[in-house]
Amino acid sequence: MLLRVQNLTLARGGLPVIAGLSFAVGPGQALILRGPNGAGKTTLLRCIAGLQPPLAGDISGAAERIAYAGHADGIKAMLSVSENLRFWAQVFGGSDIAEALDAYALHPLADRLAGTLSAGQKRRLGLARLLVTGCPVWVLDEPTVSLDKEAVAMFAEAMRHHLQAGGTALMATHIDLGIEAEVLDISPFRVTAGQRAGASDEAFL
Amino acid sequence: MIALLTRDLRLALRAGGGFGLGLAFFLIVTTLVPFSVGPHTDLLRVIAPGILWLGALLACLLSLDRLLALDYEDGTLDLLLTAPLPLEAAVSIKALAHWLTTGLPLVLAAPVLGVLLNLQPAGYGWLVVSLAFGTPALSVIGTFGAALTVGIKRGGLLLSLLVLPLYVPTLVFGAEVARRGASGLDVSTPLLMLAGITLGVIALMPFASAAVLRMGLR
Amino acid sequence: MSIWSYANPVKFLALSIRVQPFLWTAALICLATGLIWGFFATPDDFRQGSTVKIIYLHVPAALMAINAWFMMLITSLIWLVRRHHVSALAAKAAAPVGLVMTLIALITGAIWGQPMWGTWWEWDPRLTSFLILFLFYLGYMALWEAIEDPDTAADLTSVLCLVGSVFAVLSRYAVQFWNQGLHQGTSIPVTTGARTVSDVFFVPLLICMIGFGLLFAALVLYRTGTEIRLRRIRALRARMERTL
Amino acid sequence: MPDLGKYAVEVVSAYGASLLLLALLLGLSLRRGQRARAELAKAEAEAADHG
Repeated sequence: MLLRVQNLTLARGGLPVIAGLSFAVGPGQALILRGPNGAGKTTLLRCIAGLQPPLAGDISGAAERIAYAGHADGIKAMLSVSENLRFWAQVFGGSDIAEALDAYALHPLADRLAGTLSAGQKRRLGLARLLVTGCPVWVLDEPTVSLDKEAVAMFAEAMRHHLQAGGTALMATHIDLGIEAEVLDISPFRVTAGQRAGASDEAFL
Repeated sequence: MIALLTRDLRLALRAGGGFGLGLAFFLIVTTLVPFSVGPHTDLLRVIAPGILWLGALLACLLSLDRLLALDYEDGTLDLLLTAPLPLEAAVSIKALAHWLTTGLPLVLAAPVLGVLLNLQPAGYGWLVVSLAFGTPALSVIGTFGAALTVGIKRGGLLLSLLVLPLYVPTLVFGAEVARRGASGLDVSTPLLMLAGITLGVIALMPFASAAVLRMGLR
Repeated sequence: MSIWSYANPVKFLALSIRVQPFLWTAALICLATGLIWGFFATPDDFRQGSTVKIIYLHVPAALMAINAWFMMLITSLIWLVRRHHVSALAAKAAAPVGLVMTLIALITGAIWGQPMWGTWWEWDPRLTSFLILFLFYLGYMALWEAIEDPDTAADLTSVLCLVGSVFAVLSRYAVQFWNQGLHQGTSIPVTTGARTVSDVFFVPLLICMIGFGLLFAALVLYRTGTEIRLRRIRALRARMERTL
Repeated sequence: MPDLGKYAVEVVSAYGASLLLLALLLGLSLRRGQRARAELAKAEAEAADHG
């Protein structure tokens, strides 16, 4: 099913950030969002993941099918790697975590407490969580932060696998993952000073 | 849903999970009472039900602000919001986990501490019953307070200020049941009111807590 | 031109500037006449002596304390349903006024009861429920200050106001049950309407009530104007930062 | 001044406390209002320059 966004208008902290954004991502496709910091990439991804309502416009094909990965990856330090993964697998209805452990070579760390992992290992665990959710649409915010070279390769491999299986991916990232994906620069959709987009602060201007 | 409950219980029981915190606080508060009001057992006997109820209430309050704040800080709340699990259910599970790890131990420990305060023999049964009926309401109302203050730095004090007025009905009826039970009077009316409030709170509060969480995380 | 057009903050500000002079003068006149008439020209009560004169402050303040919370409940609902900033800011503006009204009701109630009850504070159900209302006001105002984003603050405080109202009523009956109460019968029971206060006291009391009501309206209107101005400053600054 | 009898202290203190509280509320509200108006004028001036 298609993830389609039409004429989306977004606000952050009471001021409009993005207006009139439209795009669509089909099964097996990946879309990389580019744009300067503060252009609203995170706001956009949170909105599509359903964490934040848009000011205007609509999003279709997202309900209950999105696995979101933000800056914080929801890992509990006092639980072991496998306990963390099993928890998220059960919350999303699945139960098999072996495949996710393989994809990110986490087997040796399976019983270690997540608190003892390095930033890179914890990030790999966060990405492994995506595999256990079984959601076809991945919405990722800077997934490759604090990953070393071969971890990035693992992520690219998992991404390729996900796309071949008919999955969709929408992510904000600066590095080139070496997978063919369209690129969308959201700068042209930024709201200029005078432009009104119905955000709450405008009621006072 | 069960996954969330088992995870929360496992987290609470693990080292540093704060399982014994509420219990220890309850013990300390109860032992401090005779130091503050004097060791006259007849005085203690009169105020024992009220003190035990107040101690249990404060112990519940103490362990609330870590309830949602930890999940907020490490991003779990955001991810739960995108999960197929309805937020109302997640919030109820959180309250249940809080009750199991804090409320229930208080109910079991109360009679033991009743001995310290020279509680009348007739009072033990009704103390346990009133706490068993009342502490779930304390957990659910507390979860609402925690949801209100989840994004606020040092929200613990504000949480108490917001939640204590909401605890008044439960405290009044709960302590009344314990007090009447201790002096052998008829407890039916306050008990019914206490149970009514608790059931109403359990049924309705999660919707308010979930709405507040969605607004707060926006 | 439906009433909702005044939901636009800038338009509301203009309206409030026009209306306020009349409101303030009317409030002043009512308060002055009511209090002076009640204080100087009414006889003492045979039982309570001159303390009955405190009624002209206690009853209106108590009435306004409850109405203020009720007004905040309505405006919170309007904010949650129709997202009008003015109503959320009006609720925020009304809270301190309600707090002071509750405080006045508590102080005058305690002083008034002192000769009869023999103590400065008597855990009487009605006075106690005003104490609880005082805590609700405190919590409400603290929550407003604790949250940076104005919209989230408006949302959370609105929900707190709704939930708080339910618990305020619950506490009212819990406290009634908890202590049979020594408070004298309601002066003007809304339900039965039979006045326990003889006419000579009643007219100045009514004027005082209107005076307190007008004072409340004027104060809230003024404070809402201030809140709108503060939000406008914040919006202007935010927009300027964005264009730099 | 009416003869307030033996409760004069109570009545006067009740009126005094209440009027004091009202005056405080009024004063604080007015001061806060004035400050907001002044700051708004400044902000609008700055906005006009940048506009």
